[in-house]
Amino acid sequence: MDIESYLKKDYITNLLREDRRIDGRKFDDYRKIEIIGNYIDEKACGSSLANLGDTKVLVGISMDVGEPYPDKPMDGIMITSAELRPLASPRFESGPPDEESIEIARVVDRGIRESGAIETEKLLIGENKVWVVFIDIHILDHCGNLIDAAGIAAISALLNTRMPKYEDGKIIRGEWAGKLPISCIPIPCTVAKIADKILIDPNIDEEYAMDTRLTIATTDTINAMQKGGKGMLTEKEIFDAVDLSFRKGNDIRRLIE
Amino acid sequence: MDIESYLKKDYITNLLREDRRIDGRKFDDYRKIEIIGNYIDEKACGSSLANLGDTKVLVGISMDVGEPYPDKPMDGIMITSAELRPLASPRFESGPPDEESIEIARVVDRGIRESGAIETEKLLIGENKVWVVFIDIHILDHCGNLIDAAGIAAISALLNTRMPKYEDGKIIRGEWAGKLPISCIPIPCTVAKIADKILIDPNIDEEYAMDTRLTIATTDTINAMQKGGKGMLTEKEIFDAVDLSFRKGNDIRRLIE
Amino acid sequence: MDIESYLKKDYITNLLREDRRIDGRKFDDYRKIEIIGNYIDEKACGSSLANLGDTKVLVGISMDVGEPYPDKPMDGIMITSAELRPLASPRFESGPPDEESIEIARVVDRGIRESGAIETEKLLIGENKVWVVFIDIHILDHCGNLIDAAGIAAISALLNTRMPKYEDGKIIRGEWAGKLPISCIPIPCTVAKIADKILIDPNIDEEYAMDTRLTIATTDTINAMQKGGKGMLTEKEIFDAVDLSFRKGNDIRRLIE
Amino acid sequence: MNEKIELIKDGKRLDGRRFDEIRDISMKVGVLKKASGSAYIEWGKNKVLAGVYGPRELHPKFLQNPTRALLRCTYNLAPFSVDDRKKPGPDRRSVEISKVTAEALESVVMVERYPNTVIDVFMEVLQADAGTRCVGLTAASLALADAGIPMKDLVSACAAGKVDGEIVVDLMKEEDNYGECDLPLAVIPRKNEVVLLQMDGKLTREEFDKTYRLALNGAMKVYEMQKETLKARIEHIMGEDNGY
Amino acid sequence: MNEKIELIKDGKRLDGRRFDEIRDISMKVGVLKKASGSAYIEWGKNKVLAGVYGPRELHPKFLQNPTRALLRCTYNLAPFSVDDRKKPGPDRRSVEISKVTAEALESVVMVERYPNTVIDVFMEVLQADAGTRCVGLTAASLALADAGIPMKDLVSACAAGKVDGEIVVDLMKEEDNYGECDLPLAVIPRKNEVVLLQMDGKLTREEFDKTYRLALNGAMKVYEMQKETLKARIEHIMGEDNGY
Amino acid sequence: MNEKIELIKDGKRLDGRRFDEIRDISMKVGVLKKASGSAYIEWGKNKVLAGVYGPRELHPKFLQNPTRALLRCTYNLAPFSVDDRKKPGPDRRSVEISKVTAEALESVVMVERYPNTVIDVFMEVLQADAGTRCVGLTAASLALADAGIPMKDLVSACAAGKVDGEIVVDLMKEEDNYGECDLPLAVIPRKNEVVLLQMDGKLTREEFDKTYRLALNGAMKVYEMQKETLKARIEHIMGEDNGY
Repeated sequence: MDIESYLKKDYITNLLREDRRIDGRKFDDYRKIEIIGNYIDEKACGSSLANLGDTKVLVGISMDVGEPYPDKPMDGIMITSAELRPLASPRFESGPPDEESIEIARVVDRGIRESGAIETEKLLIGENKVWVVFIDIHILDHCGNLIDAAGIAAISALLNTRMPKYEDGKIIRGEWAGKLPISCIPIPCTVAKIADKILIDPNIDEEYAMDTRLTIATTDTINAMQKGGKGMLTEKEIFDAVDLSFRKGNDIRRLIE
Repeated sequence: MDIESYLKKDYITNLLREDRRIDGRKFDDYRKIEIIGNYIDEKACGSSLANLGDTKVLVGISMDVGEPYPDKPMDGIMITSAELRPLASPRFESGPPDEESIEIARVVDRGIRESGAIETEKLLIGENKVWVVFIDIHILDHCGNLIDAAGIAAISALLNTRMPKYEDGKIIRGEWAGKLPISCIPIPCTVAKIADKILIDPNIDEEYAMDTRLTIATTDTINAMQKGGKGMLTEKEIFDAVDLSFRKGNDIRRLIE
Repeated sequence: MDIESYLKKDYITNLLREDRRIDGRKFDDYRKIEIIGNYIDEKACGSSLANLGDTKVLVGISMDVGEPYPDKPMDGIMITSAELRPLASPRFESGPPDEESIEIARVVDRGIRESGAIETEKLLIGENKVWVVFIDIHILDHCGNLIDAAGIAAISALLNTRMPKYEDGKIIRGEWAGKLPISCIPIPCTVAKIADKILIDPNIDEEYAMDTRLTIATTDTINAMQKGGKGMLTEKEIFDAVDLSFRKGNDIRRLIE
Repeated sequence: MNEKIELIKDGKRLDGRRFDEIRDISMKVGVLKKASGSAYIEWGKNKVLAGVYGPRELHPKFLQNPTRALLRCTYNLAPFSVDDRKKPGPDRRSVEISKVTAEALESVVMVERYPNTVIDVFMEVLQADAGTRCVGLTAASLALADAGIPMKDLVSACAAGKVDGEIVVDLMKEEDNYGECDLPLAVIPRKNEVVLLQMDGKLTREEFDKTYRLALNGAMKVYEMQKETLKARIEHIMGEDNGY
Repeated sequence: MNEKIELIKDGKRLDGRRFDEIRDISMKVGVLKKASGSAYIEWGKNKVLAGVYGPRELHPKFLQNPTRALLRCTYNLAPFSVDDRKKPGPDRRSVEISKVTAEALESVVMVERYPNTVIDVFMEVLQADAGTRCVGLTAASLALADAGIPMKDLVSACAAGKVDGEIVVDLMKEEDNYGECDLPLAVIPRKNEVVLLQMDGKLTREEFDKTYRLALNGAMKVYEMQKETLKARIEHIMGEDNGY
Repeated sequence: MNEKIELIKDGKRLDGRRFDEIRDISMKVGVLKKASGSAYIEWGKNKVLAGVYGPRELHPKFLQNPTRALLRCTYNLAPFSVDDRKKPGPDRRSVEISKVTAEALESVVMVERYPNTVIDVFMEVLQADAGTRCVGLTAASLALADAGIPMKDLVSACAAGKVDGEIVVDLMKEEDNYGECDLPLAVIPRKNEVVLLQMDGKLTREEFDKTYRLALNGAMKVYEMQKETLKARIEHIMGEDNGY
């Protein structure tokens, strides 16, 4: 971390001691959320671009036919990947997924998978043949809180996903047969801890300054949690974060529906 | 680039201003071309060693049975790879193909593929089973103009390629059943631009000095073009190069036949 | 090599000139050999932990069903891999197998394979279906002579390997159907050459000091040999090593049975 | 070429275009916050985003050139940008396009002004429908301008090719798949010099002449749009300044 | 969840445990010769070995931090540690566990005392039966203590979850596979602060409360065993010293 | 060993050789322009090219040894050198052969004369028919001599083995595939010391003795040819000089 970052961290911390955030938001405010569905209208089965303030994450859904996992022979498969594209941040480099992109993909995946959002039991095609749903998270501009932006874009994209037509053992590209069955809308909500304050949707400056973060993905239950970063959390902070994530999850869900 | 290279570049450029090349050739002269067919006589299905002056490129052809591409279910497959073996130049290193070897392989591939030189429609074996033709370009001594040497070696090797015998769903190694069907002889021809002069078959010193190059692969038509290197080309230079490549292509084709 | 290593090397060499080893052993003594069979009792099909002094190597056997090699369609397959886990030595790093681990795996593999210890002809399941035996060598503490420790752990593990139950085209994990058929017990024995002395089972300090080594795996015949390291061996040294390896092989075989 | 598709009907192309008509194009610059410069182009069904970082220090040090900046390009197809999902990571086609794109841009960027540094240009194809290397290069040149990196001129690109025996400009996907030839071209418009030229297919000497000219015309139209886009951007920024 | 398995029967779990009962655990430290510190834990059917190297110089140099040591964790599943052989090399799950483990340990290790260095922590899962990240982290914290690296406290870990509708502590394999939720937790026991928390499954707000508390209790029991283990080790070493 | 092949018939081998007869060998040096030294050997159906670069500076720097040169060998099978195409890139067999080859050459090359440098030896197997590691090592030692790198002696190699119960020298492909044992050997001929020794198969103590001696004899014949080749090369160069 360079000098500028240190000074900014100091500045952010001092402001927070006076209960103020660097961009003027309240502790439980998200930045402006903008969702553009069907962004990749011609080629992808589903897609959505989510802007969280200046953070830009594009999720595209591809569908293919494959073999089911041996322990779930009647269920479709979902595979979530994330790429921190190098134009999104001066820190990112081309190359295979690093631990940061793996964490984003896995936390988003758990929220969707554990809530049962994709009705995988409806994705059986025939013996040993099921639909495979690829959720590809493409980070385009990294201005903080990638997990929430990715999670919001992912479930939005799934909601507009069309099933490709399948005939005589082949996918007919460009023709469609109904929508991907989705049962619920899991929303990840990330709180950051900075200077013993708990605040929501950290922007990139706040991320540099934060001690730790906790992401909680909810539907009507909790479906996934992930603490990230080096710091510690007290019990009270965790329980407060859980309450906050249920509340904000509801707000965002209304935006998407 | 070290001092020696700079001086040599200067020397080459000055000579060219007097319309002279460093090795005394005319602008439209190739170095001595020597082609040794069936170099890997016992193991490869086809092979050829091409010497372009001191440049040495060996191409071997292997054949295997595989699945056709879904969009061309009745056609055989060709796959071209190039390896800049590290003994060929102090600059080369062991490792996966870099952009230089990928470019060589792809330009040679396009010349052969687009001219329809390999009659892939005759390589169907049975349902979902076709011959796969591997063209492996092995660069052994890099003294300039690798693309032309590789392209000449590749088509020469294809011309002497034998089809392995195929019985009861298996390849019988060491036994043969006729020749690989080849319909025409595409020849790549590379011109270099140095000090606003257009010359053919640059040697390695001329490659260091050159601004840019243009490769054109021809049969009775143009089948592939590739500009390489940082410089610019005028319209006139491009059209002159096209004429030159048709003319030299014919000369070399006669050598091979 | 740092100063400490140089001094130790000197010390070891000088001792050997007086016919003494750094840890007081005779030239033809192994360190204490301890073998704990079935170490991974619940998950692996077979396993064994071998301690050679402070050297610790764990071998686990996994079995799966696969296709036979085309040239041996009726025989099961064995695949040997070695990982120098980074906790075993400050020199090891995470990553794909390097030449050191590849050599260990291949020498151990040759001793087992060439002696016919695994009766692969009894591992046919059905048409184009055979058992695949994975021998995974896990180096946990590197205090010298990894090849012998790995070879001893490997054959010990094979001796306690159970065959998984196989029904209706599927492996039933956790249920067993008899033992893996083993016909003989190949033992690798490594001699080191230091200061023109030939000694057995070099510890890690002796390995730093040694000129070269020779590993010989025996049953009632020689099944594998491997010279390693930069130095030279005379004919006499080689023949002495062969005799030694037969003798020590018998001693260790008795320990295992 | 197994299934025959009629690509030209009554003198018109599949999407109703004339032979010398390029697809609809819209361009934007300054679309990303983090990148030093950025551009976004929709060109037919293609959607391409370009971002630039640098000049910035180059690591490892032995790659540094004391006489000039390294210009590094990365062309990437998003997994969902094509009908059949593309596995992430560079393939041989992407590596080749990245190479010829970098070589094309080197002709205009004043790399000698920034010794020892690297200028990174990233092209993200979000939706692909033939001609993406031309779209990517056009966007990259806008993003470099947006980043304020000194250039002698813009680079403008367009393809032409042969379809059902006719020479046409700016091939769309079906024309590229089932056509007889594709020739992408990029020029420095003010000097009319060529910085990128590739071709595959079958063209006689005469057809090549015609194809080349159609591609050049297309690139010139693209150049006009690029200038418009940058002009609008500058006016927008100036407008913002006046607001202070 | 395709085959139904009855995980709770007559108020007991498959292996006879009560809902709040952790599996049998045995711990040892100083088990490796080469490593600076090491620990071995058998926890139910899990067998995990941890080894520590460092603080040692960090290469390449540009990774060095002049204000602190880098703490690097590597979690690895042996190929034979699971029913179906695991291909060697890190997968995405291992990378994630390595990351959250390193973050958990950074809270207690006094990294600022060793600028420019790296402390490497390796966790080798030799046999896996659910909960391995908790076992690995617990062993890693013992190995760090064994290496004499200054720490504010140990880190102690345990999971809890939901199985057949009941909240239970320390899930074994079958409970993990067929249960409804798993929540691994790691704490700094003396300050009662959380350094690792993950969860997947379905829990209501009230169930979360209960699950959290069961995991915390488990971790506290683990902490007592860790202290016992280190105490025994010190007494053993002291005993050896007296022997001189 | 599934299909039985009769490898010895009427006391002769498949290709008519006696048990102690090596295959036809031809050697050339100075065959490449760019390499510092090079050699090409045809040995039976084997065709192997070797090239040497160096001593040259070694990067990255931390690999440099201030007391000696690093000798690095790379053995590579061309894709078309074997019946079934070999995928490009090193496999485990190539890595092992590269290792034992480097160790064999280190015994003769005076590496201590070139501290901090690397000497790179590349062996390209263009056609393979058993015994390629012996051919490669023999060629590598010629290429080093051709490069003018000081050596104590050449390295000469040959294999022997057991085929249909008979001990024979220099196995060809069929003998290697269907035989009972293969033992490659490399020596420093003048000192009669062994620098490479590998073996796999089944040999009694007495058979080993006989196999070893046959391989040694083969290597000595190879040594004579190596000396001839270098002598001819020197005369050729001297002759050229006289031409001035």
